Amino acid sequence: MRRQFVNDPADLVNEALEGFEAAQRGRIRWNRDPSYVVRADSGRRRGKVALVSGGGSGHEPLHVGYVGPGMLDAAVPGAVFASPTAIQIQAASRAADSGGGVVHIVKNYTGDVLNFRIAAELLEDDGIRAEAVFVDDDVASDTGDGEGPGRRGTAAVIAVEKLCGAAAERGDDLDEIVALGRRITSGARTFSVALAAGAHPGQGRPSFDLADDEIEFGVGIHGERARQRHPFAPVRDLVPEMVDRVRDPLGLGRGEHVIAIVNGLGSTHDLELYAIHRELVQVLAKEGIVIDRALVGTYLTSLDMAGCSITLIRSDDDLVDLWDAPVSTPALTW
Amino acid sequence: MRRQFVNDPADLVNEALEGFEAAQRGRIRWNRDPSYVVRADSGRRRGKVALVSGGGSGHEPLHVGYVGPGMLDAAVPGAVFASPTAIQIQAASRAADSGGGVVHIVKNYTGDVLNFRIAAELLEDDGIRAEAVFVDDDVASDTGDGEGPGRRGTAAVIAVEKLCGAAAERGDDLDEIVALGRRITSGARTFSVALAAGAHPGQGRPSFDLADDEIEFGVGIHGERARQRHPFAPVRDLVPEMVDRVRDPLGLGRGEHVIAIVNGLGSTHDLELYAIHRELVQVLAKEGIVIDRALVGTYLTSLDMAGCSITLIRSDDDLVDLWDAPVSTPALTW
Amino acid sequence: MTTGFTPAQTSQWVDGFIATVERAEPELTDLDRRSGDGDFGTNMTTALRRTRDALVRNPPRDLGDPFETMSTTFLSYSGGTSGPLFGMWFREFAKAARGGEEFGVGELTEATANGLATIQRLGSAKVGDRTMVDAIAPAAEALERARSDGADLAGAVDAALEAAQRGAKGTSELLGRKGRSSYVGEAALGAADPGALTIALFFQAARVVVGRRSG
Amino acid sequence: MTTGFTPAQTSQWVDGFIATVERAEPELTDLDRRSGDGDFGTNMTTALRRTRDALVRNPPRDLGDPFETMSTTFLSYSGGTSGPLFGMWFREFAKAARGGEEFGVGELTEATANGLATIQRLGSAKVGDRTMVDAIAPAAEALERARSDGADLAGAVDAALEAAQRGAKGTSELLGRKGRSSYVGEAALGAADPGALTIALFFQAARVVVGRRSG
Ligand SMILES: Nc1ncnc2c1ncn2[C@@H]1O[C@H](COP(=O)(O)OP(=O)(O)O)[C@@H](O)[C@H]1O
Ligand SMILES: Nc1ncnc2c1ncn2[C@@H]1O[C@H](COP(=O)(O)OP(=O)(O)O)[C@@H](O)[C@H]1O
Ligand SMILES: [Mg+2]
Ligand SMILES: [Mg+2]
Ligand SMILES: [Mg+2]
Ligand SMILES: [Mg+2]
Repeated sequence: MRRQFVNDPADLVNEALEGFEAAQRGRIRWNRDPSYVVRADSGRRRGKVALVSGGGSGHEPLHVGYVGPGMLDAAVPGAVFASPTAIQIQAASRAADSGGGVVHIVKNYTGDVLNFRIAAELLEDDGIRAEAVFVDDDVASDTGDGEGPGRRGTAAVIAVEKLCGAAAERGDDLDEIVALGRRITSGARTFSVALAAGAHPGQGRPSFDLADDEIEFGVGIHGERARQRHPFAPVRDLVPEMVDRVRDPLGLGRGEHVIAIVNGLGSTHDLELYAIHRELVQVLAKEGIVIDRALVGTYLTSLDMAGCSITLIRSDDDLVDLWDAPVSTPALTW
Repeated sequence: MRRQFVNDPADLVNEALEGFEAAQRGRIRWNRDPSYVVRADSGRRRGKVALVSGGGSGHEPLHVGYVGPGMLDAAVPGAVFASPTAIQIQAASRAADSGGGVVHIVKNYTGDVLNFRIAAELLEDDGIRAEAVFVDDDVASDTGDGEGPGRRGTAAVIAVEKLCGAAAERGDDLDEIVALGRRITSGARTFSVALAAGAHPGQGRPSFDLADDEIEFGVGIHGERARQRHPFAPVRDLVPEMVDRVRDPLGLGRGEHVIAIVNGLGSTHDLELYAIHRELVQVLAKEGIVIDRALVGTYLTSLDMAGCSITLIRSDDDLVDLWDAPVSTPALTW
Repeated sequence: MTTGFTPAQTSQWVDGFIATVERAEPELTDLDRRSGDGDFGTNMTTALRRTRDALVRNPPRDLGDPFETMSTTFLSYSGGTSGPLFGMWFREFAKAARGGEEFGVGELTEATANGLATIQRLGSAKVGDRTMVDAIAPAAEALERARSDGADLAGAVDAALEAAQRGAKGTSELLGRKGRSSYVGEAALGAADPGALTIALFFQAARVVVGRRSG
Repeated sequence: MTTGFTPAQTSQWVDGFIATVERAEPELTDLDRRSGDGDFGTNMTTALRRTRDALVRNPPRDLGDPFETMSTTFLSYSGGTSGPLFGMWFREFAKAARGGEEFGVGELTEATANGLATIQRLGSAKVGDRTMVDAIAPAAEALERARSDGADLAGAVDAALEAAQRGAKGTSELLGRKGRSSYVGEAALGAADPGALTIALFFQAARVVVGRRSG
């Protein structure tokens, strides 16, 4: 039986957002209804393209933790693992817009895609241009047949938000940022594994059970099981296999450069994440792939899942500059 | 059965430190033997007092995540939940010293106290002055009789490292920083609770079991059980009780100011931590206690324990200035 | 002969739709249980209850207000796939009605055609994919025909209702190709698509209002 | 009559100590199991094995080097409470010996007295608290007495050994007041404190060297 620190689980997201706003001391404003989180200084710099992302809650610090200078202008949280509504997205986009239009950064899930698309149509009537970057980096959901909802979106969205955020700060226009976001996405792939599923707030059981000697291999971030199970193995065996999955579809070869994200999916400890990163460094070094930049930590969760993902993003000098540009948000600052 | 992403559990700490160093891209250097982590630019500013902390591993991001400008100059990691040795501490302190002497920030546990004290004696022979600030904020371990090892050290150490780090940056001398650290500590208390214990790397079972309807009330950060169990309760009931425990020994009254830390002990989700912070804000508002600054997140862990702690630190204008001063470390930056 | 719904009547239409769907909730939920995840009825009634509340708080003043309110409520509060699609469906009715005096055959035909286009653009379902499109598309065709035939309002509504009902019933023989029913395959055969049925209930509510006036 | 340990003899003393403790490991571990957490023997032998390795890699050149090496190894690698305390204990022997030609009664007395002071400063255990102090304190007293009585090296070592052994044995009747044995209370009665016994083994190793030479 898993338990959480909650009152009524149905109130958790709103109570958390209220606490989140209080902790940010005025740097960020939470609008309760429709619910969205926005930079307190948003709209100040006329003409800056606004970046808005969102999706189900339960993935914190994603997305609300990435609102701030150098990254998102607004984030739109849905219920746990459920898309925000089009009206929330529309309201957040209106609040974030400074006249330069809005870029929606959307993880590729049916509900999110639908609601962000609708919001864009509503915004058109408001005279605000909104264009979407759909992030679909999860190789485990690649059916290869072009049918169905396509690859899911996962940790690459952090890089898209960071890099496009930096581009918006430096004054890139809407079309440039959308093109950048799509370029990053097309060069990004992620593979996720889990040792234990997370448990929904208020629910006693994790969303699936796993035998002691199994790893969920290619897991999703909403409690979806993977298509494959893998025998439990030390990270020195696991990481090379994960790297294979992401490197092959990208066609990464010797001498090429990447930005790497080693992400914990909830309850995986920093000690483990850093040990995984060590393996990643060794595997890529052996293959002659250069890590330009790395982010190692808990940046996108699936509640308290014990799991991790490895993301590789094809990199170049422009992306490295954007990566290094200052960012100042609750969950990512440099 | 709990499992982790590891190779040989005995190698985990060193492998993690290697990965950690790689991810920091030269801002931080890990010395393998004796093991310590040090700012790459340490020793550059002659005369700056060096801040060194350390303790058992398994509490990450504490302490290695707090090495950097505005906070620690070096951190000394022991094995999981075991003190670093005196020789490690001596070596780290030598590497960190810039001629201004060294302040040791030490959580109050027998092993840590012993080894840091010994290190200070060894350093004396090296001609380096080292003074310790022992942090003992955990009210649950207060026997009140002045006997035994005294109150344990826990999350207040983050504030001591941050605030003393800022004081060192602005040029305070060793005696001033030690006095500051002791002043912060004497005005700081923490209370911790857990819904589930963490599991040692490679060990199948958490360090204790808990019935579904129980909360470990006053838990330690090394898998020690609490002296009390508490019936499972919503955070609206739990938080006021936790606040009572920390406020009473501090004698905090209406109109007084605090810095608050709401800390996750491992697998507690940000949604929960922010919901807890919301309750804290409400309780303190009702009592007329002013929160000058708040830190809400996972800053000191006990492996993957499902738990949280609330720390209150008596605050004033000087502490707020030091709190707001820039800090740039892997785990805390603003 | 009626020429169009008055503002009072668009209100009655929406009120009637809400009541009908609430009565059908258990049946709709059951159908979604057989072909999806069983939350269709809840998704609908949650949003519709909020529509009712909103209409009480801000009584409609314009011909299009009842549709507008319903659209916003669905777009604001509905979680499922059908919710935002219905929100955009009602929005086309609001647009066609906005500022007008009467909601006639022309407006009805236009709203239905635009609703179909919007839902297909957003959800990319084709006829035969076992979705609400299987009710909307025949209704849109029937309305185009009624309009070019010069049918009166009652005749046009009757034609749309009949076509939507036929389309909705027909979904029980279809294999799902969009939405959750695409995951359950043959298991859904024999059960109609709840989204398509709800479209038919929408035209049925219109029929009741038209009948009431002409009767 | 011997005046002091030569550099070769301090080496023999340390080597002998390592061997004795390794032989006694099961017994020491068992005693720690009865009064603590059962890791005493491992804590000792891990550090002592590293001392042996370090002495092979860097053979002692100075009278104090064997103690110095053992001190550093204990301070570098031992996890338990006893490890760093022993590290500081050996360090006083290294300090007293450093640079000298012989380790005589004066040095022995001084090192033991300083070791006692250091261990009490660091661990704040008093005589009777059931720790290594219960072996060190009587040894220190015995050495003071031997020195003022003008005893020779063998006599002084004998006196220290006898006092340490008596103190160590006596701990089996004491209730723990420092370290882990303070948690187990009466359960430890009848078992001697392993830290105190190890101090006795240290003097016993000295006795063997002195005996060998004088014998
Ligand atoms: N792509 C689509 N286009 C149009 N209608 C769809 C589509 N996908 C699903 N639907 C409709 O949505 C209904 C299911 O709605 P609902 O239960 O609210 O959504 P969910 O499947 O997300 O639980 C189906 O009966 C179908 O009519
Ligand atoms: N405060 C103290 N001062 C001196 N010696 C102590 C003290 N606490 C413990 N000891 C000694 O340490 C020994 C236990 O060592 P060890 O097993 O390595 O430590 P731990 O109790 O941490 O496992 C005891 O037998 C006792 O002689
Ligand atoms: Mg459904
Ligand atoms: Mg659903
Ligand atoms: Mg022991
Ligand atoms: Mg021990």
